[in-house]
Amino acid sequence: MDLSTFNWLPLLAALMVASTPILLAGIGELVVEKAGVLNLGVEGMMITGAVCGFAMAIATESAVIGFVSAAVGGAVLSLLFGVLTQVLLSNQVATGLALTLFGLGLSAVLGQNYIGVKGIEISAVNLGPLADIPFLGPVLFQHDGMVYVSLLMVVAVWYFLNRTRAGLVLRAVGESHDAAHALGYKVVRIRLAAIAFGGACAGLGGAYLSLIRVPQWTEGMTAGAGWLALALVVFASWKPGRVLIGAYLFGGLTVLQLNLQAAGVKVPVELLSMSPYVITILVLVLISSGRRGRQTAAPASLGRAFHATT
Amino acid sequence: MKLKTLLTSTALALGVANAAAAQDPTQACFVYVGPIGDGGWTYQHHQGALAVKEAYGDKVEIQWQENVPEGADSERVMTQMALSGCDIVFATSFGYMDPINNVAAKFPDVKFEHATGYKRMHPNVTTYNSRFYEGRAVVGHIAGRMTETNKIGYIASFPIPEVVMGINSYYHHAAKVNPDVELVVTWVYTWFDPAKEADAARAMLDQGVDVITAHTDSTAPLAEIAKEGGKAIGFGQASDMAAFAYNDDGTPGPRVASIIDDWSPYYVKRVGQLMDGSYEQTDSWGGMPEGEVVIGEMTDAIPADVQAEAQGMIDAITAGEYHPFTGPMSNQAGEQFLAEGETIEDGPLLGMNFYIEGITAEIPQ
Amino acid sequence: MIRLERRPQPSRLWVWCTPLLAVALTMLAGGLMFAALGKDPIEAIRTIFFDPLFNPQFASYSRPQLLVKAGPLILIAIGLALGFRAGVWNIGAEGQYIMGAICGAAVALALYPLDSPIVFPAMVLAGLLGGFAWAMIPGVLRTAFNTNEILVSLLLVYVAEQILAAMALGLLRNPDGGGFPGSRNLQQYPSAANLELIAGTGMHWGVVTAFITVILAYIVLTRHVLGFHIRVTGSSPRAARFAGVVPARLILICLGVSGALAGMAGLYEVAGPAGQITIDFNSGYGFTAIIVAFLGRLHPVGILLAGLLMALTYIGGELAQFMLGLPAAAIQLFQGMLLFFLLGVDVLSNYRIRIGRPGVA
Amino acid sequence: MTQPNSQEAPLLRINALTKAYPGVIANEDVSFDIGTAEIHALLGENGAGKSTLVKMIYGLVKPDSGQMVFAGAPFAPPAPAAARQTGVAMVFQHFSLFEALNVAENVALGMENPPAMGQLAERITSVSRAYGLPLDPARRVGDLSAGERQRVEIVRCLLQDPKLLIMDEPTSVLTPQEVEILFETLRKLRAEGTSILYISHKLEEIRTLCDRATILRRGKVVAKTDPQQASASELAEMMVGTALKPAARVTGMKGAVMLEVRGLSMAAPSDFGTALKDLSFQVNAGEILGIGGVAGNGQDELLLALSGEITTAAGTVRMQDDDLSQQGPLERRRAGLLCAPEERLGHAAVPDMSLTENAMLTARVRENMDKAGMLDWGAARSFAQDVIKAFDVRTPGPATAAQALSGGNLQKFVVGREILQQPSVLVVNQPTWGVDAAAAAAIRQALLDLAAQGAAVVMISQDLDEILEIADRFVALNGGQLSASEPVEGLTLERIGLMLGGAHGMEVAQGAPAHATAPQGGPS
Repeated sequence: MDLSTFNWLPLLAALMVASTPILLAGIGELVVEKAGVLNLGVEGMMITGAVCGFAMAIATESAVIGFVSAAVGGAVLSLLFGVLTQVLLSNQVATGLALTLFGLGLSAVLGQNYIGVKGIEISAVNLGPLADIPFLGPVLFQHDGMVYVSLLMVVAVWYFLNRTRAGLVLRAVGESHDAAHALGYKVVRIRLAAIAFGGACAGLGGAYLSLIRVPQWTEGMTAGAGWLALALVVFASWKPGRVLIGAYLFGGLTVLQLNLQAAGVKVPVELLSMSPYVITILVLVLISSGRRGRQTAAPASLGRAFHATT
Repeated sequence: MKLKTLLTSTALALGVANAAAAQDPTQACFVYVGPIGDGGWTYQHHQGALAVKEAYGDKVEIQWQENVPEGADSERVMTQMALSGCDIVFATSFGYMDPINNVAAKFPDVKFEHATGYKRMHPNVTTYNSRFYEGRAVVGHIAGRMTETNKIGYIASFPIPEVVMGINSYYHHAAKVNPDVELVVTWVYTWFDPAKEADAARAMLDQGVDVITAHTDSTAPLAEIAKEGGKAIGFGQASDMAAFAYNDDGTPGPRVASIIDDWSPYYVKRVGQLMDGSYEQTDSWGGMPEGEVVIGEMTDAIPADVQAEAQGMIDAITAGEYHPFTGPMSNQAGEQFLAEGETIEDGPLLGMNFYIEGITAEIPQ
Repeated sequence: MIRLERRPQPSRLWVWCTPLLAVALTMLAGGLMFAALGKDPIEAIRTIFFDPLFNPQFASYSRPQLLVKAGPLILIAIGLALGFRAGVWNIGAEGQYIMGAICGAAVALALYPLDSPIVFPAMVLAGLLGGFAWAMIPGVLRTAFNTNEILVSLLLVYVAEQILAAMALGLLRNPDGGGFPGSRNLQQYPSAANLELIAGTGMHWGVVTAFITVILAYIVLTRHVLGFHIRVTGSSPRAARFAGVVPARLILICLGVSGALAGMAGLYEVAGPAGQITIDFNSGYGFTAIIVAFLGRLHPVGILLAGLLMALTYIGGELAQFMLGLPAAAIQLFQGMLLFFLLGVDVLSNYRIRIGRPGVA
Repeated sequence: MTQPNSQEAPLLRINALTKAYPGVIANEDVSFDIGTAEIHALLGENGAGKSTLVKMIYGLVKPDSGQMVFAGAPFAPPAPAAARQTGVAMVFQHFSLFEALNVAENVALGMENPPAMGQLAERITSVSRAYGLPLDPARRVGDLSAGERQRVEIVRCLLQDPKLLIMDEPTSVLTPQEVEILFETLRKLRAEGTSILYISHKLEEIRTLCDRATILRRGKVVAKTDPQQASASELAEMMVGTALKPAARVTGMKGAVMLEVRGLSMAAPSDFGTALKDLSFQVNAGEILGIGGVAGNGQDELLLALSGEITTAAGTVRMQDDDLSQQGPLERRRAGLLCAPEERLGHAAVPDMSLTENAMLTARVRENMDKAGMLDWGAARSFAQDVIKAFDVRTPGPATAAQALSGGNLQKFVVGREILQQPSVLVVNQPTWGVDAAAAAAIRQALLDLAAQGAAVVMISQDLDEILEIADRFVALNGGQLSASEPVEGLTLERIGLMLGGAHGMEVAQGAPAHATAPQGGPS
């Protein structure tokens, strides 16, 4: 079989769906890192969101309540990390890893009664005539609501960071917590808020898996998506627009290799599976070796503990 | 249901036989590679373990441990089980092969049973497996008859003989009833990653595949197929996945049948033998005749004639009249490896590392 | 209002007391969780913390197993701690562990079935170099391009996992294995096997190396100029430069040593307890070791104890699972709690808790 | 030019403020008034409690007791935002700026209700021009010079039309000409009715600028005075508590050339650094060379190039016959070239390490503290003890962490650590920065003594008074370039100002009094 019969159109549509979990988690982690906090526990928060969302959606038969619960669940878990790192000043790398371990365990305990339960049905948003546009219709306008929510989230985060005062304050905290403190900004509170937002987004990403993408609850179902989301933020060099591009690229690579296989094209699966990581490393090298690259990219206080001295 | 009657009757029979011998309860221990909550492989083994408990009640104690990594950890877990007084240890993953033989050497009085392996280095090691390819033959037949696009899909985990024989069996029986059928194999390189399984199903659907079977454990592919609104079908894998048999409105859902790994008969039998003293080292490869491979309920999505054909095949296999690998069969190069009417030996089948004629893809290296 | 006040220097008393406090808190919170799951909390705690050490039925077996489990954790954590102390964040030890195992096993499989005393040393060297080389990737990128080593080393774990899968299915697959994935079992190749040195003790070369590394690391950190430079660099990089440290060289040394130790740990594991290269040969030692390093306060002796404690919760957790029917997830949750408490109470060694009127508005 | 303001109610009345930290009372019963349209000096040594006091006024710290009244109303700001809303603005000593953000964003962060970015940029441009402090609102702060960064802080304050402007040591980063322009700006503000609380320990500045002065010592108000009536030495005595005798200068014999720097060029080590361009100078035995300049003109870079932390082209740094240009810090120490950097905590010393360990940090090679890499901690401890004793470092002992010492004591330790190693050449950068007067005097005396013993001393300093006090020759470092050297004797401040490059792109405030004679728009 050759590529001429390859059906590209659905690939693009599938790519948007496949990318949504890491896009949601990635945009949340971007805000966290912009505030100067490195939370490596994305995987743990995602899976906790996945189980909270699934359980509540089953209980209430409402996808909206499911997603809201997932966001709350992720945020609450992330605040555990927040209190440890911001109030008790623990190391962020170790605490983030512990959060992943904790979240995986917690979700499995919470999810014991939901194994094998079928998820609720969630249909695509009716966008009327838009959905009937040739080519663009099926690719862009026949998805479930969360796909659009994730896109809105990217725009909102961009607007928040670049156009609002609160966003400016958040970036300032991430750049220099000491200076922000001197100006009277509540560094710890702002960071806790950012961490909670990141947790909520990760929870939404996880719930997208358990409610729409898969949809079911199984232990360990995030299968490393949280780590990919972390790579994504770096790949995006901390810019919301690039998170979108990166998520679609990473998601696209997975979908593409499966589609190529399905189309009978022989592909080096292992190479493609490792390619998001290799590409991210290359991007990292490029942005860090570029002139001034380092300053414009990573928030200057990223990962550093803050303690007000006076 | 058949299964239940089987269980109760066995239980009654054995219960009576052992009533006198019962002193200390027999301890049956299970080592699982994944979480019980995987809804597939480990879940089914655990169902088997629970069946043992149900069958023998107070006369057995079951213990288990989930998420046991292969290698050193499993060796330790099995040793601790033996030390804690387990009489029989079932290790349910291929990767436990060397560890179980190591532990068996140290505890000659404890029986060790290894699923899907082939090494029996000590008299107290037994291996057992299921002839899943029998189930693949049945669903392959259904796939060949029901595909409208003439493209059928197989979500494959890793390129190992177990999977390759499943692919061959599936394709062989589809092509037998539909020579135009084309097989699409997608390797996901995982046993369990719901999102990726869903993506793989989506990719195949997008490329025109309308019947999909999976060699991975989650229900994600079925959920994905459901989105096609009846234009494509799939099969339950490992467990029945009955939740996908019918939609909420009662119409047939994406899962039209399923291949169930039912370990209960084997586990109940072996524990029973241990208790009544008839236990022996074996190399068991059970299938439909033993009730270890069960085709779950066929829904009305399958036309009656196809259902009847499928049931016929099930009956033939169960009766031992039909072997899914019966010649003439050739490899991709066109070389015949089974002559007309010849059935394959277990040895070559267990080491199968080639596709049969008609499959256009290649096995990844 | 409670607030924190930085101590001019860490409190020695609390440095030793906090781990005990954390364990006590974990027992409390974990006990509540076990009770909520319908298990006897006291029995569960006893099974996790005491049975592996004192249960007459298992202890003679599980005590040595503590060493087997703790050995690689300690070995990796020591290397990581050297780097962490210098502010070099290698969190990709899992990848280096995998690469060490692959390289070491590859040497053994290439020499198979050569019977010679050089086989095992050659494997150790290959494992060491494999881990070293994998760690040099973030090292060189950091020194040449200033690329963040946290992220590169982490990303390389996933690349290494893919390589591992490819090796288990391809190049290193056992030709006599009937097409199943996985290499030959090195335990059955006497020249290559890393067996118990003294039967029944759990001591294999990896554990021996781990102990030697603890002692060496202690000497290096307290008595040797390299350790001094590592500590200075971690505390204030500019002062280190002023003292004559060449930062690039130190980064490469730290990453190299931690990679080499992780690689050796991988090799000892593949040649010993694990036996063979399989698709999912790695079981998270590289990540757990990061936690062990922090629990041990980045101090060699602390790491030794933390590694043993971690191994205890693993083995005790296994016992609790099959003795009491606790789900694996509950054990994972319990370990997560332990880590959180350990990380949380650490604040007491660096800060005083003041209760009183707020000083900061 | 005293302003007639005392008869009116004060703008800010501070009444019996007390603030205690564990082990130290930062402010005790502090009371004074700041009048409307008054420049009020708050004078005191490091550690006298000035910072704590202004933090209380700015809402960063809450007093333990006492009250404030602002414009007739009780004033107890819970946070800086509240203080800003009331009309208090502050220019920080250590800049509260964000390097990665641009000027407009930085300004917005310090304002309560900033206008939209576009509008704000316009206002920044107009206000900065009106006060002679030109700024481009779109530039990244990280790319600005120290003087320009201060302008950002001042403009940020001015945009809020403050009633009270607090300035914490504002001139330490300015050339004399820039200082003069700043003063014009402040006087203009006073004329417009703004009060200014001016914190400094520089007596001459206070005497020329301020209307009234409150002097703090050890947390208490020790005097209130009219600075224009008091002499500098009177003010100093009130501030320090005792009369300090000036350093005793023994002009010894100048010996041979010890250190020769020839054609030294170096790229900026960081984005925010300064490149060094073709520097050449010599220092003789027994001589102190003062290198003056405003912060951010290459001082740190020069120290890095001399200490060996950054190596330069062959032949650029020579000690007698040895070319040290390509050698690292260890080799240079062995050769007798020792350095004491400006930043005590984090560069000259490791904050959380003991004095013993900090002794090991730089004295290892010359004091034989290791054998084949194995460290001799006993030797380090006794060396640290020697330093503590010889330089009167107030500390419980060598096991104390460096960060637990006061600035002055740690600086004595750092300088003493190098001097006790008997250097042939000692390079110090800002040897008395942020140090109390007694410690500063001791350090200056030690440097003089070292020179008298025949060592060559290079003293990089932004404190021109200090250079005039102890240096033999003076060179100005400006934009990474060195002026020709001139003997200190007979040098005037104005001449030095010109050597330092005049004012960096500053304009005299419009409508400023005619006596502003500073040259405009010197090379920047």
